[in-house]
This record gives sequence, structure tokens and C-alpha cells, in this order.
Amino acid sequence: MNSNVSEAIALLPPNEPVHLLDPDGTYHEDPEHPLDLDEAQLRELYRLMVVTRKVDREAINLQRQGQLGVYASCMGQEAAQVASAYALKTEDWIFPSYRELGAALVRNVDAVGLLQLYRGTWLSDHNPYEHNFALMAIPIGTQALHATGFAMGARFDDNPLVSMVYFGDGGTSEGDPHEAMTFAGVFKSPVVFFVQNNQYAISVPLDRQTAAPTLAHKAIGYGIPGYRCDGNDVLATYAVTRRAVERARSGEGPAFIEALTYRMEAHTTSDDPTRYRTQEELDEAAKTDPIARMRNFLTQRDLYDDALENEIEQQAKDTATTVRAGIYDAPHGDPMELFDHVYVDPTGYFEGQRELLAAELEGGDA
Amino acid sequence: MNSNVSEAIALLPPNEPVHLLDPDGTYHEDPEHPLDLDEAQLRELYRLMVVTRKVDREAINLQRQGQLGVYASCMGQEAAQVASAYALKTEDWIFPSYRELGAALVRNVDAVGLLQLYRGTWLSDHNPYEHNFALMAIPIGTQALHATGFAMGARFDDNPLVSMVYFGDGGTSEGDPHEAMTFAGVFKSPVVFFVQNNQYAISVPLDRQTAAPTLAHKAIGYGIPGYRCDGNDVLATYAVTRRAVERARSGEGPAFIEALTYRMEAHTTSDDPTRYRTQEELDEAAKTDPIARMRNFLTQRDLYDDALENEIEQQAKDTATTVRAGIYDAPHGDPMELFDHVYVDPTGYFEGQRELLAAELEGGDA
Amino acid sequence: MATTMGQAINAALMDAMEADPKVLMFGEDVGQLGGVFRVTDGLQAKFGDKRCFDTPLAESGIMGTAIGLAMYGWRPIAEMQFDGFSYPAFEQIVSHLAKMPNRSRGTVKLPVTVRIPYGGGIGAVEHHSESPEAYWAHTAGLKVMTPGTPEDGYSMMREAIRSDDPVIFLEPKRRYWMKSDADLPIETEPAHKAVVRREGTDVTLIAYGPMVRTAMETAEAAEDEGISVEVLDLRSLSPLDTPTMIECLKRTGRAIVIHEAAMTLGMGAEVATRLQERAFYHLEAPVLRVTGFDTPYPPAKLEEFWLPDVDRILDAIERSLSY
Amino acid sequence: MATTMGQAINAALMDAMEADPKVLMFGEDVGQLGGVFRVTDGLQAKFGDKRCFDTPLAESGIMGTAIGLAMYGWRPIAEMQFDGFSYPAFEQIVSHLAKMPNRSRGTVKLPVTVRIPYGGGIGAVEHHSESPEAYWAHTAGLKVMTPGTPEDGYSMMREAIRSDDPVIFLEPKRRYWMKSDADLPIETEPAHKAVVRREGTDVTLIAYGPMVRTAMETAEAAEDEGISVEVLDLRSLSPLDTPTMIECLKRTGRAIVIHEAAMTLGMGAEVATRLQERAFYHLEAPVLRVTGFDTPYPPAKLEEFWLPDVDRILDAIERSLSY
Ligand SMILES: Cc1ncc(C[n+]2csc(CCOP(=O)(O)OP(=O)(O)O)c2C)c(N)n1
Ligand SMILES: Cc1ncc(C[n+]2csc(CCOP(=O)(O)OP(=O)(O)O)c2C)c(N)n1
Ligand SMILES: [Mg+2]
Ligand SMILES: [Mg+2]
Repeated sequence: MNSNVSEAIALLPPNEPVHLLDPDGTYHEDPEHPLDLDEAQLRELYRLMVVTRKVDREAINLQRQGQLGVYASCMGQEAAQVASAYALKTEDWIFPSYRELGAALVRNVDAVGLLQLYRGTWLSDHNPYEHNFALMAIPIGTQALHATGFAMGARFDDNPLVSMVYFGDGGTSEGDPHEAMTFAGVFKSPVVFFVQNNQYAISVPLDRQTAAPTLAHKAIGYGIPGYRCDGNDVLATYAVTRRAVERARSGEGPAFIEALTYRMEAHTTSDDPTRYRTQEELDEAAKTDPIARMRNFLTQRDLYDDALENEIEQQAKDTATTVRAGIYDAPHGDPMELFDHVYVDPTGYFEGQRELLAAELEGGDA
Repeated sequence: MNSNVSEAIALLPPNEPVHLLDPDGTYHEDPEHPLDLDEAQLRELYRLMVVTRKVDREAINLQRQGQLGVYASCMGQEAAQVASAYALKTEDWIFPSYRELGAALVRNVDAVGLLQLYRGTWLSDHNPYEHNFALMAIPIGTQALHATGFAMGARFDDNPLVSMVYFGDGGTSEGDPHEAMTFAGVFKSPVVFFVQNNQYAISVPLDRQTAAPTLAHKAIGYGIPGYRCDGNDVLATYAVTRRAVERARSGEGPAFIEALTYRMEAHTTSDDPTRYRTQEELDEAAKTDPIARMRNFLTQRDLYDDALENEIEQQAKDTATTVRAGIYDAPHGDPMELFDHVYVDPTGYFEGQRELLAAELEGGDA
Repeated sequence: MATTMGQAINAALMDAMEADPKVLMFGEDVGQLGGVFRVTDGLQAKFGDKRCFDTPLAESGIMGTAIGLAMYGWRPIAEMQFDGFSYPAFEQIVSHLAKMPNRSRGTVKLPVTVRIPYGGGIGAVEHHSESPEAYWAHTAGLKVMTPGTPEDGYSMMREAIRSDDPVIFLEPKRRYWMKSDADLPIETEPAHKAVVRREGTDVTLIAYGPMVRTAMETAEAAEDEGISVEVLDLRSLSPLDTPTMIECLKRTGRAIVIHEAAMTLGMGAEVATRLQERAFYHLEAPVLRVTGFDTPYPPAKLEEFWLPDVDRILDAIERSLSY
Repeated sequence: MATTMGQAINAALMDAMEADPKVLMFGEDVGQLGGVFRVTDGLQAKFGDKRCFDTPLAESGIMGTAIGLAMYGWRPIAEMQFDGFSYPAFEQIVSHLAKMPNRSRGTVKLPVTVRIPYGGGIGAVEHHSESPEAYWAHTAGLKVMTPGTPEDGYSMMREAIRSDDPVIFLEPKRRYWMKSDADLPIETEPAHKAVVRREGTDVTLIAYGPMVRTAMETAEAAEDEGISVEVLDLRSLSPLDTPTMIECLKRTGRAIVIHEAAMTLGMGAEVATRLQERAFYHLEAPVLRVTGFDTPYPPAKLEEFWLPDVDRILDAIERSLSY
């Protein structure tokens, strides 16, 4: 325990979330959150958001066409995801929930592979060790512990990497993130808890999720600093995350970031959000769109022109087309694979079961 | 969420735990924590602590004599338990862990019954509805949810009762108290989370349990006020709890109290604390003994004399003797009872199993 | 007018809440949204948000507060949104919901109904198609029910809510859209009674929940091949109606247990063991099992290869008859 | 010099940590205290508090961080202090520890050993005498081992730690003080092999963990009555060594499964079902079960009436022989 209780107050979030970019693109300098991004990087952040939105839209289409069983869109949350992932080094690890297409694209994780979970050809389809991007986690909040254990492991190994875990406003209610933050605080593990507060957990609004002043006020209970940023402001999110990540890397311990954003789409393609939110609310939220905002900023800085627009549009389209083709072409998988990965050493298992299925597939009797 | 983030700071605990009584009995008035106790009540608090310690000691003896399988002593924590329970009305409910002998005695729960859990004649032996005192809970922190649900239920029923749940410093790490405080905050349930921070969870010291500035700093993360008191100061603990309880009763919602205390005995009679703490530490802790302190206070106020001492000693002895006799006399129970309470309606269960045991008991074959 | 199983369960909730003001319904998204399967649709509109309400996203919290609410005197119905999300509540269910009444010598009653949509076959992503029934049925202190028809969906849900014992109520989600022409309200057999859904003389299929329909389809297919198949719907998994199982076995001499859950230590193991324990000389063949494999539930595109289906059951019938 | 099972397991942990610097041991009170049963005694002193350390009091946290540590490349041994306190970790064990390797197509390996002291017979308070093995054995993706002798305590623990699959290692706590004269280190049969502990011709007792010794005592008592009893120690509960079980049955024609866990859906159900499925014509009597009752674990003073003991097993032997 930190015996200096009065110093503890520094762990509390600021009164206002960090915000650098107005919706019209006006940039407010903040000496506490200087930007270390060059022009190419600023354009790159924008490009990543545009591509994310395009691929996200394509995924929704693919679901409508029956190519995916379900899909959880990240529309509206592109800045939060892209900026936070961009603040990491490639050796750092990302532990996503099921909605982090944007973070995955920053990591060059193949979207076709990622979407196989939703297509149902396998339960996942990428090797986490290739991009330091863990498998998507569906049981809410559970991955916070994996990220924490991973960060503990890195620290035990004197390896200066950071792990970052994504979960939602709803996820903060589960026991696992609580236990994760407890462990992270005690072991001073280099893990950043990145919460996308998109205002809803399916139909349940934030005020039914917690009575906390803000989600970031939870952090002090673990001896962890709680930060807040405008999650639709790609620059603010980058700056805040960057600081937290480098702080963790330098051995100062974990951090908690609440990024304020809004889920513009349904919870998943199975959801009917008209049952719990109004068009007015949506219209209001659309005004804070993260992509338009960044475009305005780039335009003001003369970093955006038709050529760039065309190039990015084309790239986004190409990626979407590749994803589309990849999904349509993906084989449904080999049923016999069901037995292949359950155990590294399956001695003694599946007696008869494997043979039964093989026989059925051959059309014979078991 | 409370949108007024700057007001939220009021949920944080004070820099110093509330403390009214010095070890030598000197009383410091605190206008924020006025005492509403008359002389009889002051004596009563003292008496309850003395009886608690005596019965606690008797239980340890009974364990040594093989009459109890194990016992978890509350020595050193008498003020925290007695004062907090005393701050409740009789219609209020108490949800204990396994260490709350003091709270139970405030409620007139028969210690002989309570100790049956440790004797192993049954898994519990009191009717919770008789004294509004729930069964002891062994799985750490789980009872926090029962207390919260109970308080939700009272509020739904417009019944102005309060529930109070006890758990330890270690318990704050489990997921269940986290979820309980989340629910309590959202539903504004009249539940008081009373944490006896006795510095250890078996052998694990507080700094391995959490990096939080204090345990009470956890409360703000649920929109709940976090209080702290010197848990070896029976008056401070009473005053702080009383305020929290009446606040909850009036509809203002839950509260969290961290009472700073020290476990003077082993974790349980099975534990060997010399493996993890020093005699010096124990000696230091003994100086803050809650009972001596209150006796000093009463003496200074001329509320204590030999007659009172004798009377209380006699009563404590009598109670201990009764407990001793009760435990020695307690029947080991009827094995057939194993089948009696598993279901209210056992239709379809225990086919043959009941008969098997009955036949064995008769010495016949099954 | 045809009613689906989902509608029948919804009607049961409605009627139970109407009949007893102590009944509460809560969980994730059960209020304004009416549940992700709309099984709680209309309850909040009708009974207000004190009797049907959304909770924070925390299953142990839902279960633990349900216990506290029941201790106070309410009759909680708690929803676990999906089978796979009942696991975070395991501790509260196993250590308290199942054991507290016994621990208290009966002074504490916990008339809690835990609704869990379960099982596969709807092409869902991972953790949404689990069959956890064996975990609950192995746990003394719980009752475990699962309807195989819309009628039972209504009647058994009413019974579960009325029960003073905690009930794990497993709703076969792929059968939410199964139709019936029965009028509601309806009262079927008490849940602890297994029911013969189809008479037959050659072999008995023992099924429950989602597999009742599959068993019925198999029986029809077998009839075309001249095999007379009896179908027994267990309905209650704890207690198990052993006497009725034995009666069936005595009639046909052959039994096959069918379930989606993994084979090892699935319900089939208990059924088979009881049959050989108590009707040893009536067995003309071993009790066979047609079940999910001993692997995690597969991805959507492969679930058809994993789930028991008519063909796999027909093969088992053939094997049984070959003894 | 005699070694107890507790000491043998302690030695296995010691030697495994010595042999592989990637092995970590953690949980509640396993460090300075050396564990509430002293099974981790000396590890922190020898390997430092980075390789053997105490955690906050949170079992889901212990299990979830073990998974993260394993993903990083460590080989975690995580202790659940008692059987009943493994339940808060159920979600992490069932949804992730058991499923993540499969989910990842084998790219993620989780060589985690979960140590759980289990079972009754030591006069403990509630939640300290549970037999949760059926929950784990029903869960595909886990291996489940339990030693019945000090030698296996050593050898199987080493095997569990070496295994690239997650292993639930159930330590029969009432046998921690069981002695052996064997020298350590020792290598016994691979865990997936059931071992005949005593030969016999009339009936086979199938036991594991704490009940192996009880079965041996029963066999001796039966010998006095002229009955020749074989004792099979399963050792691994997942996978189950079905071929060896069948060999035994073929020899004696009669089998009785013994365990402390409740009867319904306990391991006995799976063993009995497999025997009748695969050795139907060899059964001269039904496979019988001698197990805990279908009630919560009893209080200390009554556990002797609940736990299987020599007399109850002898009765079952008589019943089996009467067929
Ligand atoms: C343990 C668990 N319980 C319930 C669910 C069902 N569920 C899926 S998403 C969701 C809401 C999550 O909300 P939030 O954490 O805010 O993340 P978001 O979906 O908004 O990104 C729920 C309840 C689940 N996946 N896991
Ligand atoms: C869920 C669970 N895990 C582990 C235990 C074993 N255990 C019993 S008491 C204890 C320490 C509790 O410490 P704390 O919460 O500080 O309470 P105290 O004993 O100090 O009063 C532990 C780990 C348990 N009872 N329940
Ligand atoms: Mg959300
Ligand atoms: Mg403590």
C-alpha cells in the first residue's frame, strides 16, 4: 500500500477527458500531451481508420449475404482502436475482445483470418505469435487476466515489452478485470487496460453498469493511474496511450485508460438497437465522428488532398475486395480437424470417436 | 455515472482514519463524528468486547482439547466487530465471514450454535431469521453478493433495513465483492461493506494483496463513499459505521468502511504465524489493544470500577463456561440427517442411498 | 394459433409474474431489449423495472444477488444469457445456491430459477453452444430441468418458478422456434416424470431438450425401415426418473441415450449406469450413447459433423439391434 | 527413510524447478508459508520469490494469469488452496485453459499444472473436502491426474509439469501423510496407464486417489473371507485407460468403482458405462458403485458415514458376487 494517501490523488483521472482535436479539426496543443508524430504518421493514422471502416462495412455486408454468422462492428470506435494500437511497439502484445478490427489492422493481422471466427470455419485463424496479437476473447473481460499474466511473465524475464488489453464499459463489471488490475498493481506489471467506453453493453447503458463517477475512477482502487481521453479524437487517444505505454515499459507499472466513444452500429448484426436507443441519439453521436475530424485536421494542415484521398480510398477498396474474396473462398474446413488440437498428446483420447466420424464422412456405417 | 467528476472526490476516504480514542483512553472530540451513546451503552460496548475475547479464548482451548476441528480467532478485532454490529438496528441484517464471533454476540446469537460449524456437528446451527444474522461464509467474499441482493430486496420492498457484510483485506481481491459493490452502487442498495483490514490473509500481508493507497480507495470506483477508521478504537468504529448505516437507511446508498485492525492470534488454530511474522510486530500491535483502550477511557470518565470489572468478568466467565459445557454436550448428530435438507421436495432423489445408510446403521447389510 | 417454445416460456414467465408478486426476472438485457432471444419480451413493460430489470454485466453478481433476494423473500428468476456465460457464476451456484439450504438445515430456502439457453445448432460463435447440464446434474442440491416441447416449456417453467428448491432451467435454444398448437396455459406431467413421447418395441431412445425432436425424427425414419422405436423424454435431469427408464428398458431390452454434451461423463453415462445397475438381466445389448465428441464445441461450419443427428442415431440403432 | 506423499510431491516440485528454469509455482500462501499443507515448503527459499510466489486472494486471477504466463513461455504450476476454492476459477479453466489450445489450432500451448488438494476425511470445515474431479474430466481439453501412492505423487507430478497439455493435478489430501520407503526420484508408469495394484480373480475394485488405499484394505479384508480381489488404480481420470479396465473385467467378470464424489455423474458412471459398452458379454454382474451420497459433503462428525469405507465396499463385493 502506498502510505502517502494524499499523493494517491494523482492516480485519479483529470476532470475532463484529454481532448486535442475538435470535430472541425482544430487542434489544441497540450503541453502534457505533446505529439511525437510526423506527417507520414499522421496520415497513416487516418489511413488506418478509413481502411478499418471500409473493412468493417464489408464485414457487415458479408454477414447480410450469409457469409458470416454474425459480426460485431467497430464503427465509430476507429480512433480509439487505431490510435491505441499505434502507440505500441511491434514487440508489444495486444489482447483484444471481439470488436478490435481496427487494432488488428494496425498490427497487419489479416482480416480474412480474423473474420473466420465469425464465419465459423474455425474458432480462430491467426497465429498470435506472428503479430503479437492474441486470439479474440468472447467471454467478457476474461482476457484481462491473460494480458496481465503475460506482462508479469515479460517482467519476470526482464523483457521490456508491454501488453495492452481491450475491453468495454460492460466488461468493467466482471470479476476478472478486477482481479487482473489487482494482480497488475501488486506485481507492477507492464499492462495497459484500455477500455472503450462506447456507452452500451448490448442494450444496457452505462448508468446501469456502474455508479462510478467515471470508469477511470476505478483505477485508484488498484494503485493504478486512471486516464481518460476523448476516444473519438485519434490524437488525444494516441498521446494518452503513448504515455501510459512508455510509463509501463519503463517499469512504473500498469495504467488504465478510459476512451470515451460511441458504438455507431448495432451491438452485433443480430442486435436490434432501435429497441433501446433513439435516432436523435445516433445523430448526435455522428457529429463526433473520429474520421471526419481527423480529415479536417489534415486538411487544415495541408496534409490532405485529392491524391491522398484517392489513394486511401483505393487502398481501402482493395483491402475490402481482398477480404470479400478471401471470405467467399475460405473452405469450410475439415471435420476431422475437430480432433487435431484438443491435446498436444492425445494418447488415450477419442477412442472410436475419430473412427466414427471418419466412417460417416466416407458414407459408410460406423 | 455521476457527471460531476469534481464532486466525486467526496467519495474518497480521509487522509487519516477516523480515530477518537488514544491507547491511553484519551478521547478526541470530532464534530463530524459525534457520539450518540449514553453511559450504559459505553459500558455495554466494553462488556461485549470482554465477553467476546473470553469466548474466543475458550474456543481456542476447546480446539486444543479436540472439541473443535479448527477455530478462527477474532482476538484483536473485538472493537471492529462489536462497534460495527452495535451500530445496526436489530431489524438490520448481518452477513458474516467465519471470524465474526464479536458481531454474533452483539446479536445474541448463541455461541454454542455458532461454533457447531467448527465442531462439525452440522454445517451451521442457527436460524438466520431469528437474529437476522446470516450463516457464516467460508468461500472468501462470496457473501458480499448475498448481502447486496438482500439489501436490493429490502429496497424493492420499501423496507428501511440495512444489510452489513463483513470481509477481510484479502477478500477485497476476489471478484465477488467487486461485483457486489458494482450492483450496490447501481441499485443504490442499503448495504454497508465492512472490511476488517487485519493486515493479513493467512500469511499474505497487505502489500501483496493490493497496491491501492488504502482499501477504502476502492469505493469510488463504484460510486460509493469509502470510509476509514481505527478499527481498534471502538468509539471511532461505532461513529463511522453508524453514519454509514443511517445514510444507507435514508436511501442514500451503500458505503464501504475499512477498519484498520490486527489479527493477534493465528489465522486459525491450524496456522503457524511464526512462519510469516515476528514477535516484535506482535508486541507492537498489542499496544493498540482495543479492550485496554476502552477500559482506560471508561476509567477516565469514572464509568469503570471494581464492581463493574467483577460483574463483567463474572459474566464473561459464565458465558465461556456455558459455551464449554454446550460444546462438550453437543451430540454428534444423526447421520440420517444428511438426506433431510438437500431438497425441500426430494421426490426422485436418494433412491437406495438412504436405505443403504439406514441398513448400515442398524448393523445389517445393505 | 401456433405457439413456439420461446413464446411458451415467455407466457409462463408472464403468467408466473402475474400470479405471484414475489417473482422477479433479471439478468443481462432482459429488460427493455426483452432478452437476446426475446424470451423476456414485454415483461418490463407489463410489470415495471423493479420486477424485470437489467443488471450490470456480471454473472456471479447476478447469481449471488439472486441468492440474497431469495433470502429476503423474493422468488428470483435469473437469466444467464448463454450456456457458456453461466461458468463465471459456477462458484455461487455450486457453493451457495446448491448448498445453502442444506447448510442451514432448511431454514434458508432458495426458490431461485436459473434460466439458461443452452446447446448448439444455431451457427453461433464459441461459448454460445455449450451443454453444461452434467456439471449441474452432478451437483447435489440443484434440480435440473429441460423442456423438449413448447408445452413443457410452459408447464415446467411454471413448476420451476413454483418450486421451493433451486432449479437450473435449461432452454434448448435451437428449439425456441419449435411450434405447437396447444393452448396455453397448459399443465403437463410433473417435471420429475420422464414421458414416453412415442411408443415402440424394438429399442428405446432416451433424449432430452433439443434432442427430443431429433429422436422423434429418427424414430420416424426407423419406422420406414421397419424398426419400432420408443422415445423417452427425460425432462428432468436431476432427479432422473429411473423407474420409468427401467420400465422402458424392460419393454424393449435396448436403450440408446442421446445428448449434445460431450460423451465422457455426459448424462448418457449416468443413464447407462443406472440401467445396468438396476435392470441388468433385461439388457439385450449394452446401453449405447450418441453424443457430442470429447472435444470443445466446434465452429459453426462444422457443428453438423459434431452434433448427433438422425443418421448417427440410426447407425446406433443398427448396432444395438446387432447384439 | 520413509517419504510421505506430501514430501514426494514437494520433492517433485523441487526437482522440476531445478530441471527447468521456466517452471513457476504460485498461489495463495505457497511462498513464505510453504502452503497450508507445506507441500511447497522450501521452494521460495531455494528458487527465490520470482519463481515461487504468493498471489492476491483471487482464484480466477491465479488461473487467468497462469494462462498469460504460459502464453509468454513460462511453465506455471498454480495452486488452488482447496478443492472447493477451485470453483471461482471455473470459467478460466473451462473456457480458456481447456479450450484455448484448440481454439488456436495448436499455436498456443498451455503447459499449466493446476495443483488441487482434494477429497475428505480430514475433519475439515465445509468447502475443504470436495471431490470435483467429474467437472474436470467432463471438460474436453484438460488432463486429470490423481496419485494414489507417494511414488505416483512424485512421478506423475513430474509428468504433469513436463506435459504440454494443461493438467489438473488432484492431490488426495488425506493421503499426504501416507508413507513409502521408495527412493526418490522415481519414475513410475506413464499417467495414462491404469495400474493393477493387487491381483485377484473374483472381483475388480476400480479406485483412484484417496480410495486406492481403502480399496487395498478392503482387498485384504476380503482375502480373510476367501474372496480374491483385484485392485485397479486409475491414476489418470482423463484420459481413462479403458483397455486396462476391460482386461481386468475380462479376468474377473465383476467390477466395483469406488470414489468419494457424489454417485450421480461421478467417475463411476463413466467407468461402468464404458465397461458395459465394450465388454458387455464379459459382465457377470452389473458394475456397482460405492461412492459418496448425492448430498453436499457432510460436516466433520458425520463424514465417516458418508465416505466409502471397507465395510461398505465389502457389502458391494457381496452384492456383486450374488449375481
Ligand atoms: C461472460 C459473458 N457474459 C455475457 C456475454 C454476452 N455479451 C456479449 S457482448 C456483451 C456486452 C459487452 O459490453 P461491453 O463490455 O461494453 O463491450 P462492447 O460490446 O460494447 O464492445 C454481452 C453481455 C459474454 N460474451 N460473456
Ligand atoms: C474462495 C476462497 N479461497 C481461498 C480460501 C482459503 N482461505 C481461507 S481464509 C483465507 C484468507 C482470508 O484473508 P482475509 O480476507 O484478509 O480475512 P481474514 O482471515 O484475515 O479475516 C484464505 C485464503 C477460502 N476460504 N475461500
Ligand atoms: Mg460497451
Ligand atoms: Mg485479513
